[in-house]
Amino acid sequence: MNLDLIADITTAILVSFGCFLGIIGGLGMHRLGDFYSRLHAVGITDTLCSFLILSGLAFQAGLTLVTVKLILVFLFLFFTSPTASFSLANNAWNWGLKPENLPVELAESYEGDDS
Amino acid sequence: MADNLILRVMSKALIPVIILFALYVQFHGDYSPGGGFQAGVIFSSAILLYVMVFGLDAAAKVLPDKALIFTASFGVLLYAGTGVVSLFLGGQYLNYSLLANTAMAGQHIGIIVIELGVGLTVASVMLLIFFTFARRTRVE
Amino acid sequence: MNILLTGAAIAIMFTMLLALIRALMGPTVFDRVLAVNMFGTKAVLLVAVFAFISGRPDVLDIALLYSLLNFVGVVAALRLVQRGKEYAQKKLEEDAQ
Amino acid sequence: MKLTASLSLFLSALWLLLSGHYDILLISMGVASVLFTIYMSHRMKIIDDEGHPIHLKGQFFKFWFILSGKIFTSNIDVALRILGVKPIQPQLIKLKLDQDSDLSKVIYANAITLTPGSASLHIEDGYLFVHTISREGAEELLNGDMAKLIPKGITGENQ
Repeated sequence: MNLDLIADITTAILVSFGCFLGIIGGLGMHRLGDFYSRLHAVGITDTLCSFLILSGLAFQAGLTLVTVKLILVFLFLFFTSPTASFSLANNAWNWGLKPENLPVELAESYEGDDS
Repeated sequence: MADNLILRVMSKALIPVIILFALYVQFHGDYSPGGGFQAGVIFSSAILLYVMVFGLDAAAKVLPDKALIFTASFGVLLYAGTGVVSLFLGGQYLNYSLLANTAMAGQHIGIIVIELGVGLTVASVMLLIFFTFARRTRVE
Repeated sequence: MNILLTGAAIAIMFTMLLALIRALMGPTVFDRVLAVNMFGTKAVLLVAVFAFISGRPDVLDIALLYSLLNFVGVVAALRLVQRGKEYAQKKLEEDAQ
Repeated sequence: MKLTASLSLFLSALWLLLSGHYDILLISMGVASVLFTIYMSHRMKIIDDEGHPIHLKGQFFKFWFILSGKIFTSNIDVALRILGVKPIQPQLIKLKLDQDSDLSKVIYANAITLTPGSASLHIEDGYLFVHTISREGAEELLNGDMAKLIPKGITGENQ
């Protein structure tokens, strides 16, 4: 009984914090200026947000095969999402999309390096 | 895209996992969501990833068209054959209960064989359609 | 506990809505694919939460599957974009000749 | 051969964890599935030490431990920047890739992408282009904090 209560409270804290981070990530999709900055907002929802929600659910499941499946979901997300992000960014780069809002001195030095 | 370093290394690790997951879905149709059709589609998505990373020619070597046509028709044959076998055993078409000594065991064997047939056909027909379209739109 | 999980599902759906708006607005095609990628990740989490709300852990298989297919989908979409660019360039060269 | 054995062990463990039904029929189907997967992977020629880095062993756990700490702090950092508590200053930097193997380069680039606030964009001539959201993050990467963590791969066997 007591143990159940502790597990419930842990789940509540983890899941609500995870959802909060998820909404921040969603807001970031709109607040950040250009495509390359938005990659970081997706980074939030892919890592800590999903970790918090899935581990919160794992506290509900206890030590069963369900927890193993939750861990597998997390591992798949954890390995595929940086790869997907990288190939997206790399495609955009090869396409010729330039980052915006760079500081002036850095943008100049970058132009110099590129040529 | 084969020169894309990160994609190459990660898909080398992921493709076996996707194939195993497809087979898991195939054989656990009676315990969890899934079955032959879904398994076939997941399997073909693994091959799709292989095509996109390593190219169409490498995939054509792994799964030649002739083998795909063979498995596509073999799956249909497996499905129809199970029905005909139950017909010969004195039941209706696709009446699995007669396939083994008890009705339960017969049902079990019947559904597994049928799902295997569906999975084989779906996977190979999906891939055949994909290969046909991919070859047609290739930029020389 | 179900109330909390329902709240979590609503929060996740709100995030999906934000991603969907970005996918519809996105100035470049890459913004759209990025938003769809985020939508997919959120869908995986939504399915996982739904499995616990409805008390059917079997549904987690779908979450597993979706997390794998999301990756394949993004790679396929990018391949299409790349193809489109190659095709457009070829067309331009042909027109120039 | 060693790699095939380890891959089949890994796949069998995955099957047992996914399945949850341990009767003779399903176990034998599992064996058949693992054998089929190994056969397909052999045909595709994707069993090598890039896809299955068993040589990394011990260094891997230390790496993940430190990386997860970094991911946690940088998540909070980026969340604060999105909420407007800290400023957003996008930076573009070029990092030298002096890792010796392809696998190490991949782990390095993926670790950078996994940490929110920095995303790798492009690999060219031994340089990695990285976009970061803050000046501090860029300086940290330029100091080589992340590069020190990356486990060593095998040289020579794959090109």
